[in-house]
Amino acid sequence: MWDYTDKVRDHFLNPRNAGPMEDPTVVGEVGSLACGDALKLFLKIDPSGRITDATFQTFGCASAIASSSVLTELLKGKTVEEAAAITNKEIAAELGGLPREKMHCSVMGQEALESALKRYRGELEPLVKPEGEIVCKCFGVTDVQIRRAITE
Amino acid sequence: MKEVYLDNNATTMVAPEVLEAMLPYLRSDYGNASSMHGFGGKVGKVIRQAREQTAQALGCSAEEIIFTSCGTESDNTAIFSAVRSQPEKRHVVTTRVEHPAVLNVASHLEIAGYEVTSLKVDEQGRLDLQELEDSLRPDTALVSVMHANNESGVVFPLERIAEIVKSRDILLHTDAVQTVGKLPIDLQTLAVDFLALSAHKVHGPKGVGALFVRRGVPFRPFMLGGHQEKGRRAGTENVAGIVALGKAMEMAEAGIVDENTRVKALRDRLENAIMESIPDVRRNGDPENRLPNTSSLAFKYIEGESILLMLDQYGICASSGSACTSGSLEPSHVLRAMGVPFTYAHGSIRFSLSRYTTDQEIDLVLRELPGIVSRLRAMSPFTGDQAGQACAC
Amino acid sequence: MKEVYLDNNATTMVAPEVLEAMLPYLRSDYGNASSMHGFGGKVGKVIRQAREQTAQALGCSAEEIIFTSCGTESDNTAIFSAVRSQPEKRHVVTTRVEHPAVLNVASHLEIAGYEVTSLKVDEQGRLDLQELEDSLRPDTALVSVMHANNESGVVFPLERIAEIVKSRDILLHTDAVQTVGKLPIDLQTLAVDFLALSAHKVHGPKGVGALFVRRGVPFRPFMLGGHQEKGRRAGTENVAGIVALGKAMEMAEAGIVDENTRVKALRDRLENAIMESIPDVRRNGDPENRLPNTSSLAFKYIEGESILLMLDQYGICASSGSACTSGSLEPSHVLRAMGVPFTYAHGSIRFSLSRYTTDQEIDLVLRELPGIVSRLRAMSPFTGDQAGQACAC
Ligand SMILES: Cc1ncc(COP(=O)(O)O)c(C=O)c1O
Ligand SMILES: Cc1ncc(COP(=O)(O)O)c(C=O)c1O
Ligand code: FES
Ligand code: FES
Repeated sequence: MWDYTDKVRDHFLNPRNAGPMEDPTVVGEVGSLACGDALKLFLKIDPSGRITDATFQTFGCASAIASSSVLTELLKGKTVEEAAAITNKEIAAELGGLPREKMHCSVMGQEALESALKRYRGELEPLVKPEGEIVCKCFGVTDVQIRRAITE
Repeated sequence: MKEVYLDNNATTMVAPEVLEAMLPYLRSDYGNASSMHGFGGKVGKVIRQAREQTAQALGCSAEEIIFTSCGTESDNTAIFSAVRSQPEKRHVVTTRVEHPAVLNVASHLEIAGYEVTSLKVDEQGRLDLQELEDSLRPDTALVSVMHANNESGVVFPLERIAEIVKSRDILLHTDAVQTVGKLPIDLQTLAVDFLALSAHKVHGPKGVGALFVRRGVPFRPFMLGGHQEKGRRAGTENVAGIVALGKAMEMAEAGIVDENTRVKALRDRLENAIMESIPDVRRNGDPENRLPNTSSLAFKYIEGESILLMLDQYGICASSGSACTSGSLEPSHVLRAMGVPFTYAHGSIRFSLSRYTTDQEIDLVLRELPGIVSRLRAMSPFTGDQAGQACAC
Repeated sequence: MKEVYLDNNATTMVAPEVLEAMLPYLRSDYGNASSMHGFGGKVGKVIRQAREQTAQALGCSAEEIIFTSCGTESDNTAIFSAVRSQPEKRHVVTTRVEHPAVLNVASHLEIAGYEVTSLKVDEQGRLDLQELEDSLRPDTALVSVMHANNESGVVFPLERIAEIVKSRDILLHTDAVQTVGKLPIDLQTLAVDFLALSAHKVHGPKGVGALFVRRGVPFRPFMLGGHQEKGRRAGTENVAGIVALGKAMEMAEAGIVDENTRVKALRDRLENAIMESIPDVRRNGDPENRLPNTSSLAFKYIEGESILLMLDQYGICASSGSACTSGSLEPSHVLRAMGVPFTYAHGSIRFSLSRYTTDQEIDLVLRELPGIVSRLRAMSPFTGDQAGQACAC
C-alpha cells in the first residue's frame, strides 16, 4: 500500500473545487489520445490577469486527485505570471510529499496548468512527441517525465 | 472499526483451528524433524500426518506431496523441474493470464532461449482449446495452465485440457492456488502432473505451500541442499507451517459445499445488487465458469485505487487487479488480455469472499459503494461518448 | 521428562518474546502487505520495521536485506545470483566443509559446466589461506566460504578471507547461518557481498531467513514471480515469520556477550569434564577459533547413533554430524574432510548449547554420559591397535 500523507488523504477524500466550471475563461487538458483526456483544469481569470477561480476533473488515482485538488487551491488568487511558476514539485510539497512511484501523478497537474496558460496566452499547443517509454498507462506519462519529476 | 475483509483472493484469515494446531510447534515442540532424538522425531510424525491430510484433500498419495515455502515456489519448482528433466525439449505453453509466479518463469525461460506460446483468452477470459491443441509440438516440454484466475475468478476446463495435453504425453502443470477449498479437486481423475497450492489462500499461514508431483514424473529439485522432503526440497522443514497447511487442507475439503452454496449466494447477492443499483458497471469474466467467492466488477469512468481508498474509509478491504501487481502502475495484465476497455480496466474492483464473510458485511458494502462511485464520477472528466474505447497501452 | 536440549546448531527454541511478537500476524493482522487498504498497509509497516531490526543487528542498511524462506534459500539465491550476473565467469571457489545448501549448489554448477575449486581443511578444520589465494582466477565468479561450521563449530577468518577475495574484485558470499547471535557481525567492516542467515537458528521460527546483498552488487532473483521484496524475492511475504526474524535478530545482537561468557563457560565446563572423566575422547576442530556454544567430541570405538539413542533415554538431545545429513548413513563430510580417523569420525557427537541452557542440564549430561560410553564400549569389537586408521570411504 502506498504511504500517503494525511494531507494527500484529506485532499483525496475531501477534494476542493472538484467538478466542471460553468463559464471558464480557459480550460487546460492533459492525457494521451489513446487513453482519453484524464485531467481537465478550469480557470476563471479576471481582466487584470488574476485567477479568481479554479476547478478540476480527474480520472486517476488518489495522488492524481489530491494533486489536482491542491493545485486549484494554490492557483486561486495568483496572477497568471505567478501561476506559471508553479512546478509539480511544489504541488507535491504542498501535499507533504508523494511516494516516489507516484510523483508522476503530480506532473499531470503542472502539465494541465501549462496547457491552460498557453491557451490563455493564445499560443498554439506545441505538438511534442513524447520522449522516453510510456510507464503510467493511465496518462501516457513517460519515464523521462517521471525521472524529471523525481530528480528536479 | 472492524474490517470488512473482501480480499480473500489476496490472502485469508488464519482459521482459529489452524492456529491452534500449529501453536505447539512454535512453543514446546520446536525440534528438527531430521534429528536423531525423540524430541525431533515427534515432529517428523506430525509432518507425515500433515502430508496425509494434504494428500487426502487432493485425492493423491502422501509421497506425491512436497512442502514448499509458498505458491510461487511451487510454481517455480514445477516449471523448472519439467524443463530441466527434458533438456532436449525447448518449447513451453502457458496462458496470458497466469499469475506472475508462472508468467515470470516463462519470460525467464524465453530469455534463456526457450520458445514460449502464451495462449490468449477471449473477452470472457476463456481459453480457446483448439488454439491450445494446435500449439502442442513434439518438443513441448510443459503446458502450464492455471486452474482458476485470481483476478477474474474464471475457471479453466482443466479436465479437458488434461485430456488434450496428456494424449500427447506432454507434462501438465496447474497453478491451483486459487481453487483449493473453492472447487473440488480429485487428482485421481484429474490427469495433471504438477499442481501448486499455497496455505495462506485457504485460511492457513503465509510462508508455506505445497506441490503435487505425480508418481513417476521425472523431478529435479529447485531448492538445493539437505535431504529434506526425500531430497526434493532442501531446507529445515517449517514444521508449524506444514502442520497448519495440513489442517487448513482438511478444513478446505470439508468446506467445499458451504463455499459453493452459502458463500456463492453471498457473492451473487453482492454482485447483483451492485449491478442493479449502480449504472455503467460490468462484470469481468465468464459468469458460468467462475470461482464461487469472486466478483470482478468494472466501474466505468473512475479509477480503481480511488475506489479502494474510499472503501478503506469504511474498513472495506477489496482489491484492484491482483495484490501482486497493485504496487505497479500498469493496469492488470489479466484485464488487458481480456480486452477490457480502458476506462473499465482501470475501474475494476475485485471482491473476494470467504467462509467468514457475513450478510452484515455485504450490507455495509451495498450501503456505501453507490455513494463512493457517484462522488468519484462527479470528479471524472470522462463522458459517455469517450468511454468504451479500447486502451492502446 | 523435560528434554535437555543440546542440539541448538540443528534448530532452536522460539524465544517467548519472538512468539509474542509474531502472534498478532497469525491472528488478527493477517493482511497482505501489497494490498491497497489500511488493513494490508499496516503489515507493510511491520515488515519495514523487521528489516530495520535485521539490518541494525548486522550493521548494514535496511534495503540490503532480502527476506527468504530459510538459510538454504538464502545460500541458493546468493550463489545463483553471482553466477548468473556474470555469465562469462565460469569458476567458483568454495570449501569441502560447507553445508549441503552450498555444497549441492556447487555440485549442480559443476554438472552445468562450471569449474569448482573446493578448498581443503586441516585436521583442526582450518583453511589454508594461501591455497585460497592461489585458487583465485580472472574468471572466478564467486568465493563462497561459511563463517562458522555447523558441525565442528570452527570459525573461518572471514575478515582476512574478505581482504584476499575483495582485493581481486571477486564476489564473496558467506553462509553465516551458524554465527548470527554467537559472534558479532558488522557488515560495515566485514567486506562480504552476500551473507545468509536463518531465523530458526537464532530462536526464531522455522520457514524464514534473510540474505544480505551489498548495495551495488549485481543481483538476479532466484524465486521468480510478483514484485515483493522490490522484485528480488517473489511470493507473498511471510509476515509473522518476518516479524519474528526481526525480533530474533534484535535479541541475538543483545545476547552476544552472554553467549561468549556464560554460554561459553557452560560449554567449556561440559567439554572439559567429559574429556577428563572419559578416556579416548578427542575434540574435533580448532579450539582457538570456535563457536562459543559448540563442542564436537569424538568417542573412540563406538558409534554416534548409539550414543545419541542412549542419551535420548534421559531426554538429552544432541547430534552426530549435521541434522541435514543425519538421515544418511555416510559419515559426516566435514569430519572426513578434517581427516578424523575412522573410529573417531563415527563416534562423534555434537553438543550445541544456547542462552536457555542451564547448569543443571550440563550436570545431567555429565552424570549419564560416562556410563553410556562404557556400556557401548563394552559391546564394541574394536581394540586400541585398530583405531586411528583413516577411513577408506
Ligand atoms: C551452516 C548452515 N548453512 C545452512 C543451513 C540451512 O538452513 P535452513 O535449514 O534454515 O535452510 C544450516 C542449517 O540447517 C546450516 O547449519
Ligand atoms: C493464482 C496464483 N498463483 C500463485 C500465487 C502465489 O502464491 P504465493 O504468494 O503464496 O507465493 C498467487 C497469489 O499470490 C495466486 O493467486
Ligand atoms: S495517475 Fe497515479 S498512477 Fe497513474
Ligand atoms: S561408511 Fe561405514 S565404514 Fe565407511
